[in-house]
Amino acid sequence: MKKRNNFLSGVFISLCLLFVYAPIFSLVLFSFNANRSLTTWGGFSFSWYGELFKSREIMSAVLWTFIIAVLATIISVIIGTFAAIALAKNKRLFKNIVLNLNNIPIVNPEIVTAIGLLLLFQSLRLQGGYGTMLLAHIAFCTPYVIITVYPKVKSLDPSLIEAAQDLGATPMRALYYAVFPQIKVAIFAAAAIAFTMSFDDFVISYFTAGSTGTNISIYLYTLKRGIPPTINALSTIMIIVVSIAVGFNFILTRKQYKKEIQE
Amino acid sequence: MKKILGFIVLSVSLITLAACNTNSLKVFSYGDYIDPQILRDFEREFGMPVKLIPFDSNERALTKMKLEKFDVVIPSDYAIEQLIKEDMIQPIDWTKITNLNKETSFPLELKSLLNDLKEDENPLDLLEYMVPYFWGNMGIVYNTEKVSLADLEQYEWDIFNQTNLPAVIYDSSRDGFMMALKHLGYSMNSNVTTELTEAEAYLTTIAKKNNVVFLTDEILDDMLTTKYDLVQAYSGDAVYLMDKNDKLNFYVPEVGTNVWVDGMVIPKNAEKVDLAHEFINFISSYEMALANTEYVFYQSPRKDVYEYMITSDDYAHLREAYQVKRNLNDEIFRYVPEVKKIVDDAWLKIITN
Amino acid sequence: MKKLIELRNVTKAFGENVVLKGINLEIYENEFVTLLGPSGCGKTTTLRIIGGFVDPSSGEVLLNEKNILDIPAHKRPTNTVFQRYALFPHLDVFENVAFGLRMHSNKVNIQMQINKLKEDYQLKIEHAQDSKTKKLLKDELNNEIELIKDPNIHLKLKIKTIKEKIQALDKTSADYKTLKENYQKEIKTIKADFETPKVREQRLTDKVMKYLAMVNLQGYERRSVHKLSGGQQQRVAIARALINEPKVLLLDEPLAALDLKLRQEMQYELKEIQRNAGITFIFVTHDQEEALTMSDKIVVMNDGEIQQVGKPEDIYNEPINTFVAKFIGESNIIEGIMIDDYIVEFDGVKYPCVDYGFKRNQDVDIVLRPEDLDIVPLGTSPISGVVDSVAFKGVHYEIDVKTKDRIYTIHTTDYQPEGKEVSVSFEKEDIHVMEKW
Amino acid sequence: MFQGPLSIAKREKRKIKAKPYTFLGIPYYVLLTSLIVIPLILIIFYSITIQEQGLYYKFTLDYFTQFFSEQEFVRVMADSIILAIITTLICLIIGYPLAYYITKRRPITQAILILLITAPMWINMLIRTVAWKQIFDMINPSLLGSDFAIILGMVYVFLPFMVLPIYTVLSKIDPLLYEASADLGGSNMKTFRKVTLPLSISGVLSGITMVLLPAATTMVIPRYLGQNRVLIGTLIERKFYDSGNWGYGAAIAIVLSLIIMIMVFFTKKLDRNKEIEHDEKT
Repeated sequence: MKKRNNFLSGVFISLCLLFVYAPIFSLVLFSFNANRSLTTWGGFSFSWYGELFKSREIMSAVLWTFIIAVLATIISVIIGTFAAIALAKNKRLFKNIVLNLNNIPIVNPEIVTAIGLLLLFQSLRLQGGYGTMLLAHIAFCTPYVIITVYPKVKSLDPSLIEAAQDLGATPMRALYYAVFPQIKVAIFAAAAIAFTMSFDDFVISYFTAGSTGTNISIYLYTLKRGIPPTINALSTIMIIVVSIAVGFNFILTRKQYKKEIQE
Repeated sequence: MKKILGFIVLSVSLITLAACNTNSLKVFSYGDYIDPQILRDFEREFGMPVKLIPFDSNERALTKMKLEKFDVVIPSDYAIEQLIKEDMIQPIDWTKITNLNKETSFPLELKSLLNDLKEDENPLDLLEYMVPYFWGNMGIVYNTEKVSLADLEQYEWDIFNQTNLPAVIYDSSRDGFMMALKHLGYSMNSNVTTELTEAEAYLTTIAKKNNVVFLTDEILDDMLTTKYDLVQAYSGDAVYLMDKNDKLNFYVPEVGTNVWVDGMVIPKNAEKVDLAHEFINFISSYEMALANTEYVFYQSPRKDVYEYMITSDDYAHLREAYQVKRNLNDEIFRYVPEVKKIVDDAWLKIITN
Repeated sequence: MKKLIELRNVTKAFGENVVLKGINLEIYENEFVTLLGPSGCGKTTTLRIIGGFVDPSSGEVLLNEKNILDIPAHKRPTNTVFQRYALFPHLDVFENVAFGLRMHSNKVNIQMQINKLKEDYQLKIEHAQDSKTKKLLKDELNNEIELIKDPNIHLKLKIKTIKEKIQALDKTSADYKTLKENYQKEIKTIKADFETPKVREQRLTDKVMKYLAMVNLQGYERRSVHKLSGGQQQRVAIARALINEPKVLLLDEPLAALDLKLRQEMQYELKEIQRNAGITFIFVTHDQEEALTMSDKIVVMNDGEIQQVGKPEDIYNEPINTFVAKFIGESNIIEGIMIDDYIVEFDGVKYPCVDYGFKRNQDVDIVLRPEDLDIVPLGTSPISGVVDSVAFKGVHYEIDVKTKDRIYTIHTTDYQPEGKEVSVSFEKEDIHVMEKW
Repeated sequence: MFQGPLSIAKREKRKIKAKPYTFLGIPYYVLLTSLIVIPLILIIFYSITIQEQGLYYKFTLDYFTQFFSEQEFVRVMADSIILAIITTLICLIIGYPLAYYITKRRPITQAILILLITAPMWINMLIRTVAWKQIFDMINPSLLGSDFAIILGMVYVFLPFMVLPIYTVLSKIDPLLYEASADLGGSNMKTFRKVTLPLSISGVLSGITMVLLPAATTMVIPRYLGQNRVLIGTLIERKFYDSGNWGYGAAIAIVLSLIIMIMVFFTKKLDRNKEIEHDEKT
């Protein structure tokens, strides 16, 4: 009985994975297509990869997407983590107000956040560009950092900070040596969420980047002649990078798992 | 900790640097509307990087021009008219455009169009403010295997209403209403409410048909596989598609259509006015104009290039689309703000039907 | 004994909630002081004010006659054992204990040490009589600072002189080579004494091991702290707090989470540790037995006020009011009237007593400790009643005797059956008279 | 009264000396005010005012009345929300069993599977959508533009948002609970209904929110898989950029936001009810 269940659930999981990976497989396949078509096979070729690296627009869009994502992640993680620590020590009323406001961008459709920021930047006469785009990304990433890190901070024993200070650590060093190691996992999770959201964002970037800011999403959305196979090549490279990261992560997880079993 | 901080400081300063980097010629144009090689050549010759910033519609370009500074902008005729009216662009110094002669360099059809405009009851001298970049008209790209020329000649624009074949109407309020107004026998610059209402009703009936969708640039991809049999399209797009798919041909309805010209203009707040003129002059030379036309597929305003394109055997299969015939009722779009708002609102309702 | 800490009129309010209503307290060197009281009495707040975790609303806290309120927690010479130990879960036993040392051995702290040294010397220099000693002190200070900045400075100087000697050697002399080799050997031995990170780490390890041994935790250094039992965690917390060699160790109900047997063992051990370490312990508890067993001095607190300060025996035997009497041990508390010096009346009977100094006919409370009462045959004493309940408590029986006026609780080793009619007797020294509270 | 757990609980609430840390929140409070609260106020402001001569603004509800009188737009709003609800339900139907079956695997397999399911999120959303367009082009181009294509695309893109929170909650359920339930004679089905489902409801609800929200407002998927179909996100965008009618765009955004918030509020309420029930049981 149990075996059959296991088999059936295996089939289900496999089908889901097939659903998830079929389009990705097609993306990869057609990145090696010799002709421009994304639907008919014209022979094997690496030519789109050459094109990709020659295209200044795509490379700059990729680079900027990456820079913005990295910066937005770092800044929002720092701001959010510090805020989570401060919030845990604040009065309940204040805390509740802040946490509710923090939820606005989370329960609001992205497009509403986007036009809100657009209106803000325009009324401040801020010229749209990578600066406004970065601000916008920080604005929508930080709330996610807070909701990821805050519960962890709240669950900490408040006397840990006191203990560290008591043993001679300055308040900042107490944070660094006694608190951060314990919320590290939550901080990494928050960073991963922030990075993914920023890296993948379209709507908010589209509205706030002005006409000088371009990331991958905006580049693709405003492409005139459909999506060229260079994008498939780009995706393939991204998939390879992600796979390496995932593989690395997997090895780490396995090591940790083995260690836990041994203990 | 320190490393991270250092990285942040570095990146932030990088960003501000990039944001403040004004030392480039900023060209604002439709996406994919310039041969990038020309920009590289210009950079090499003048030692100044060119930053190409794409827009996806004239309306958006105008909104953004109010917020940001560009050196050269390439909008369409009616948008240029608006820019002139709103005092946002400066006159062209033709003495610096040595590669073109205002009087003799343009093909007859384009010249007459611009002259008509000058002599209109609401006169407009576009050449004072812009240097033509590309021009063309709007027509119907059709699948020669499914649609006969006879049908097109019989129904003209109404073919979209008559047929049940998969069809595409260009998703732009202006071009949609142009088609309707021309079919109904009115001016496409009409500001008569009854005429506009009639056009809206006509378009709504078409929009309710299941075979009609509203697209813009997607057709450039979709029509490679002849996904639709009838497509309302600009001549340049038609050239591109006919070049890639030999099932296709181009027909310009004789009841009249939109003849358009896109031009290079220099905003009043441009920072590099001289270099902007140099750029315009550079791109207007015979070699560059030819290269650009061959890359973008739109028709050049240079008489010599234009004639080469419609006589060369290499492009014989594209002649229908390359040749900009002028029919009696052809018009150029004018800037009529009060109509634009009505038409825009109506258009959103039509396409969401 | 020297006075170490003094609290002067310390008050604390959290919003509207007044927690401390003016605490005055003196604590001496090497004292084991217990703050005893029910929860919410302000004892923990008092401790946290001393530790620097809470600022008082008003009042002063003096350490060696100097106000320390402006000194943040991490610079105070106090260390704390927290109620639930607050061990760092991400560090093992060794690193937990080493935490304080590591915090004190780094650049920031070097600067702090220098500043402190400067302050100390500033005072000495100001007090110095003549300019000669002043100069001497200044040189001394500079030397000390150099030493803190570079602990190897003296050794380096030595090497320098040896090198100079090598330079000065006559290269043509016959024994040049052997002499040079000898000098180089000397340099090597000196270098071996250099304080390198490795040496420092070794010193740190030795010290940690010493303190782990002190709390009987040898062999546990690489254990993760959540794999320890409650008692072991407790010891880690103590070792961790002691390793910084504080002047005062603050203990916030450290035994509350342990089971009875372990608690009793730890009481004994704590007292041992305090004696060996020779430092002041301030111990917070609500458990009167703990307080009585361990303390040199008990401070009984209630409702933000100190009720009584004294040796355990005094507090037990001479409670100053009914609160203390009730809180410390079990008692029979009876309302009475002080007729005159040495005569007290309750339940309509006058008894001789040892108390005096009250007003005539003043209303008072009388405490009779259960172990001071005896059950005697019926009629041999003025108080008679019926045995109401009997409970065996191990060493003694707890017997309630119901008289017409009240129920007396009596601890006695003699068994009495329920329902038996008996009398209750006591000596005049057993009557403790207190002002009404 | 003098001892026991009460005193410990009380002590936890005591205020600790917090001053050195509270200032850490300042950058965030600045961010919260300037980049979250003020933009929201601006949207509201734009939606209820009309500019008259220079800097003079007049209060108006015209944008709202106009929106509700234009049935085409109301229908676009309704369509968007219905499509989003269908997408959410399908995501739930696929995502719940998927998350549940994953938790039944060995921990290491669980980690791999979750990684596999979330990894595509790192590939640009537009690219993933375009990949589906390519597949439709290959298999049956006539499906493009249909509700089916749009829903499929949305399910594809947003499925991980459903799986992740459910998985997180399910994986935290103490296996002892399953054993206890089996011990008490609960069948598999009964255990699932009485133990797993109630405990996982919070994950389900956050999954629903995380799918519903982006699905209702996506601009990308209807563009590529819906043949430029105008759904509510695109409508707002067009009102902003093509018509330059910011007030109208802001008004639509507010209506949309309110509808979504009401939906989220009710799902949250469902959650709270469940929690109370749960608390009472334990």
